[in-house]
Amino acid sequence: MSFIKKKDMIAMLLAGGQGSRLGVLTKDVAKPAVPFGGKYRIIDFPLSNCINSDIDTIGVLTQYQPMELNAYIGNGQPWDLDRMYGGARILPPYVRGKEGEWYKGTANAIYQNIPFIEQYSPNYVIILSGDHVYKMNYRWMLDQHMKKDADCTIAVIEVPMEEASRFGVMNTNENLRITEFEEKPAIPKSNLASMGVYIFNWPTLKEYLIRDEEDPESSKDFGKNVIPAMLNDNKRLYAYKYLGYWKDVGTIESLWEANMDLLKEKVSLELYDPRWKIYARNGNLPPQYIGHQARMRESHVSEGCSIEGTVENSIIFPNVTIKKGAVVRHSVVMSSTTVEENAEVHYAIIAEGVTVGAKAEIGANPEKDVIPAISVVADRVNISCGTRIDAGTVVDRDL
Amino acid sequence: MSFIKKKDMIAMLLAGGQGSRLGVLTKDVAKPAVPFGGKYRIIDFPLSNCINSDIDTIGVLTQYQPMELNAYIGNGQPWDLDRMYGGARILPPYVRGKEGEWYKGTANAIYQNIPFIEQYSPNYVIILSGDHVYKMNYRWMLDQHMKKDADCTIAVIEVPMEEASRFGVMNTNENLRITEFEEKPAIPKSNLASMGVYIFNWPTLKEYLIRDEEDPESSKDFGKNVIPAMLNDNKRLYAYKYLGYWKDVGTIESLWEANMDLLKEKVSLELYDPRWKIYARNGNLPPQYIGHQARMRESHVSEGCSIEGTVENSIIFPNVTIKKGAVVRHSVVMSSTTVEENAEVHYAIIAEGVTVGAKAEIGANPEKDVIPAISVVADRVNISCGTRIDAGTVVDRDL
Amino acid sequence: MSYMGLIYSYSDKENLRELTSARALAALSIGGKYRIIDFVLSNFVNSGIFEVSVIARTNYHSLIEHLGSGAEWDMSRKRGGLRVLTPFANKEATDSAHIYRGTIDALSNHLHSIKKSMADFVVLTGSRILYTMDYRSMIRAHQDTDADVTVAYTNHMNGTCRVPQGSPMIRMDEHKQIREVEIVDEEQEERECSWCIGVCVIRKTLLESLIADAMSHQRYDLYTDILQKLSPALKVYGYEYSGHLLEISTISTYMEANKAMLDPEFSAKVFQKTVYTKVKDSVPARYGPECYVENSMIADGCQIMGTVINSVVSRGVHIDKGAIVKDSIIMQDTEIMDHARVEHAILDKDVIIRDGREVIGHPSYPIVLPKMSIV
Amino acid sequence: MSYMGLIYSYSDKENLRELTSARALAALSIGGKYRIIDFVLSNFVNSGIFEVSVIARTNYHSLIEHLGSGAEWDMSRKRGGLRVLTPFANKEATDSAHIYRGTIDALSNHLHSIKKSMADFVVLTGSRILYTMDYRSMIRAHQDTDADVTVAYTNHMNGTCRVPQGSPMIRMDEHKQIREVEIVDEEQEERECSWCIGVCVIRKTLLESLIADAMSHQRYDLYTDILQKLSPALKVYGYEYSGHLLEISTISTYMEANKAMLDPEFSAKVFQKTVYTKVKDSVPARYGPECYVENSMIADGCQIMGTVINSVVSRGVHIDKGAIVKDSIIMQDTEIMDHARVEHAILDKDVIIRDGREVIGHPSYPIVLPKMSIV
Repeated sequence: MSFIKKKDMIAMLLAGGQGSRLGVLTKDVAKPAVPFGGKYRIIDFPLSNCINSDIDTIGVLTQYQPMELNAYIGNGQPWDLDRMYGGARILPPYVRGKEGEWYKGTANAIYQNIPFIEQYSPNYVIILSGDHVYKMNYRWMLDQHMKKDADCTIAVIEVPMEEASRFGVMNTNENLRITEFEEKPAIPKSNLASMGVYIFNWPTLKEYLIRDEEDPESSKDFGKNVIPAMLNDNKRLYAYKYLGYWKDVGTIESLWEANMDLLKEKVSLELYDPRWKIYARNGNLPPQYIGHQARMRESHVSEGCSIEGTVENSIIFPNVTIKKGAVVRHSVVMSSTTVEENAEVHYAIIAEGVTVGAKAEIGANPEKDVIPAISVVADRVNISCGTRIDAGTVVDRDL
Repeated sequence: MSFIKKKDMIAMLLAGGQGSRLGVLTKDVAKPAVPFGGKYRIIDFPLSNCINSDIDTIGVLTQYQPMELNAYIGNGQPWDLDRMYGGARILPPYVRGKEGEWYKGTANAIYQNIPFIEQYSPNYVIILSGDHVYKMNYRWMLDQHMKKDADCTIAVIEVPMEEASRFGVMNTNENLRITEFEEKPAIPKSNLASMGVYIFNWPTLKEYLIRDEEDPESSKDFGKNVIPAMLNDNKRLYAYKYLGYWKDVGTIESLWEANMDLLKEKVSLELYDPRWKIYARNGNLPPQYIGHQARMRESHVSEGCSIEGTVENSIIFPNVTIKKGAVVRHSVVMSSTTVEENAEVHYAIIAEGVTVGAKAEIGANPEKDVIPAISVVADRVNISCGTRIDAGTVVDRDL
Repeated sequence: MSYMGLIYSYSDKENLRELTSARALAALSIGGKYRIIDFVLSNFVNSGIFEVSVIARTNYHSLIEHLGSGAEWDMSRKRGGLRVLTPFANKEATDSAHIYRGTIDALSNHLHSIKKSMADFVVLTGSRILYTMDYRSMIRAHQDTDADVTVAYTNHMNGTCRVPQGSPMIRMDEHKQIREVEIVDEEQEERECSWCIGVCVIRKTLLESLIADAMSHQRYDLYTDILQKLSPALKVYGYEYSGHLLEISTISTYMEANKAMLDPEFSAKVFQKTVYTKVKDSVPARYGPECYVENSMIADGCQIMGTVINSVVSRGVHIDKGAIVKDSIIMQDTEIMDHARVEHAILDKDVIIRDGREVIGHPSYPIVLPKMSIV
Repeated sequence: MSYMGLIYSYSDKENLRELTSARALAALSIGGKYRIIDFVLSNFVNSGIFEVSVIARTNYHSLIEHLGSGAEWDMSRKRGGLRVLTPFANKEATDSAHIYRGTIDALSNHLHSIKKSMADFVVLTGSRILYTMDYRSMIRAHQDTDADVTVAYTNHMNGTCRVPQGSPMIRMDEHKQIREVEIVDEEQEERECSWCIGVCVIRKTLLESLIADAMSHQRYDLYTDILQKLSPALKVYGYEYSGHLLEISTISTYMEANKAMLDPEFSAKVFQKTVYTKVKDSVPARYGPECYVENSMIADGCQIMGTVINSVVSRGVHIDKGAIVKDSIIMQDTEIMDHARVEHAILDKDVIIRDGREVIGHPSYPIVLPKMSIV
């Protein structure tokens, strides 16, 4: 007797990324668990996209530092993914036979979880990564996939031609059929960059995964091995053009920028959409309190904050305290951080649980429209009173 | 900001057992997933004991064939363990640092999950195994633990002196304080056998786990290493005498026996107790249908069954079909099996999804009170029409 | 496209005596372990529709109790999910049966809640006639014909030509557009007749405006006031349902419906798709050394020590030694003690029949013992 | 030992005008993102009690809507969990406020449900007076004194000697056994007075027999009919609560309670333990380029473009450019358009104040605008 039901399409979310270019921000957490946008984490985006696209079964493949993600995703309830059948399921690698095997690459990660996928006998599997901030209706992509009778559909986004060489680039014919896939080509022939979102017909994918696994030469990667092998066999691969906001928040600069994007008058990533909510686990905090001498300007502030100072052009996460005379400008301040009296924070990302001591100064406060290098203060660091931290400095221990 | 709440006591359930003495019954599933008692699996007992003892946070440590257990436990809802905070959480081993590590022993399994436990900062941790069938209020054990101001309390059961050498044996003083622990002693000094249920003060356990992990000589096992080390340090270890029904269903014979125990007039393991329900995942099947020529005798039959033949002294799992003229006696028939017309099954365990062809005969039908060797038919095996299978045979492929 | 379900948990056309005097029709036990609403709700679950509102009228306690958080139907959700809509207390109703003046009036009472939903289409269903349908096919037909309203109809009742009382009979043109609606209050035999099984699909925005419009014109009933009167103005199409049906409006049809499930062939149709219900975590049924069971449905948690013939026995029922139960429906947790005898009877929940007592009805008039009766 | 909670979601002693005409007191918005019942329910959650029944009287729609499956309070459970007990429709009540003749009568209406619980002790609480209490300590005191009933009392209201109207005043002996209960219908200032905050603990079996007994003697109220009259016969003990209190029975105390939360020190007490509420998944509050905010509580999902001073602003409120909100409570999803002005007012849900309009009350008599008003 099986306790599992058939699903039309299930998602496999590759959430194992170390996100090493984010430095101290991913010292203790995987990249998908990095906070973003005042109350979210990066993984909230693909998870919310799934549930909003009516995909209710998601295998979350973890590897690096899974405990934080595990606790964050929990029973999946915040994303409405606490389902009797399906829901969000954490899938770390496990022992098969006598010896254990770790995920060797993206394709191997899915290969190792074939039994998980088979339980739901899906027609389609969508492969997602937990590294990007975007809102996307995967159903529309599936619609095209079905219409084109494709074996695999790859979501692509147009990037400036000069940047295309940083991506996996699709060369397509006029029907969007992919004729060639080049991983980071020196001279790109197209500006359609892969978003790392793939829909496969499951039986086809399974066959290729098994074949790829048997190939000792393969690096077990979708982009490097599976996709080229399918192209080689003349399978029907199509590109799906995505037109919305999409950002790889893989560096300190891009993470800061993506946060600042939310503050623009004409917001490129609208989080306030009742038909496409981005869900996040909630901290059960009271509303924010804005005190007698606070000065608020073009900022987003979350629950549980207590603001007595000045906040301008900043994203303030929950439970942050900004005391009298303190100034926070053009910055991202993560949960439970305290900025003491008369301290100043400019153009910085301050991680969780930091204390910025009284009169300390972080980052530069340059002329308008000149963006200095972004300063970073790591989790739970204490900056003592009066300390000065230059623009672009990364602080990973108490100062 | 943490999304986890403090818990007084959490449980760690060692569900990694291969149960190799159960042979073909554990070919594809871990021992805790073995079906028992008409609608349960072995793991339902410790899980239900936990929730009935008001322990709502359970780390389930899997290793061998976790997918079936994973699907079975799912979101924990059937055991009321779908909690916002805590609940049942599957914990396979995971990558830390550069290289992965598998669980090396029971103590190492808990050691690897120290961060999981620490999230809840519990005062007490109860270690359970997924191998036994019993009903026990762990709160009563905790009460004694607290009263005795113990560092560790070990649940024990009195076994016949001649059998004691098969167990870990506790030698205690008159106050139940453990003076000596002997793993399978040749000449036991006491008949108090360890049930493999331990309550530890978490800070103490953590300290010993870390110390044990550092010892290259250690086999990282509770019985062999951690408990002796604590005794050696003169820590306060107490035995807790459990008086109820407890059975290690680790062999074909004991599994069959434990099932038959349920059929006795004076049931030793009462499953029908509204204050201490044993929960199980439910298959959403209609009530059983008993046909025009059925003959029912001293049996337990589950939902979705269709019985047209004779069922005597047997445990019939859900969705079993027993056709006209077929006879099932002194047997355990697991889910979705079909016994065709005029087939006979005596003293057997028939696993899931088996077809016993018409007029086939399995096992012997001896004089009353003589129990022959138990026959076993493995999962999804087809026994063709008229085949005869002797008592005690294990069938693991189509015949 | 997203869909929501609306279930009427009551019917004006039922007379089930004591069985529905203290509970909604939808909360009535059927088939040994189910409540009527389980079949309707499971249709939604199996059609992938997880936003369902249940319209309650009176005595909705057992309904609310049964549905709980909706988790058993996987409808304990943030988006959509299951909700029970109870009538507003300020409805000026004199007696409880007239809280709503008709099916549309009931909707107008909950218009606010309907409006809040993000669904595009609504599937409306009653709970007096049970069927197994994938609403997605019906919605597809609705979209293909570009209909305003699509109404499910059938041409026969499990092969017979019985038309249950009060079921609207329809006449359609060759494109299945409905041209006429006729409502006959009495049950009848009618050859070559299409009649509605109480299911319809409509775009939510249209439903909302129909409700507003109907209320201002004092049209309170969907079939008589809207479909019948407005079918010339609206594009109303029929959608054929040709599967099995269970109709429950009288004690005898209720008895029939339960007994129908004893036929393995019919039962296979009823349970071809999973039917979800509240899980009770009871133990497997236990059969004693001297029991005799023939052609009966026995639910989990029962203890059968006596004789059961041609009966449907719900969860947790005890039938003690020497007791005989024939041609009866025994609801949850009832106990029939030693040597008692029950024939042609419907025993509600928690009834006790003491040692040796007899409760014997007639096939044409089964005895009904209300909840917690002690004989 | 296991415990259950019973919450009265209404109060006979409140007059909150339009605010509670269409919703239960317990469903009233408070503190920007909460409903009154959140504070009471969170007491249970934080005391590890996950079996709670909420006694509803009338207008329980918004209450049921808010509570949903109980999942937000981690009370969506098979064992215990959260349930709303609605009055049986066959109660012979002429007007809705008299559906129950008293607190005990309300319990007797739900005796069946209370009996079904496996809990040993019951914690009863109202929702007119809010407090933060770990019920486990009170239960421990109850067991230590071997009391029949234990009643929580206080000697002061946040340091003042105000006794809210209708709060029973008690006199105890040196062992804290209650010797006398006095009920004064009007609010008063009373030095050295102990008065009940509406919480009591009682063994469930005793409660059940008290209910049965009280009904046959036509005693309908817990404090006046049972504790007052029976305190000689029963062992009734007091349990001191000395923490903060919020009392909500009039518009002005409601205003006060909200404003009290603007004091960071008081607010720290109110939120010392987690208060759970329904999660709305709104975005962080957004502050515009020309806003001015002073001494105010702002909830998630708000857009503040104008000025907010000394006010409590609930989730999803828009305060547009040039608008001014002072000394007011603004409930969920209300919009104050450009250059509008709101002072000393309570704006219920979904209110719209159009461009430039003014709604100005007086500190002694704040204006109340009901749900969905448009000015």
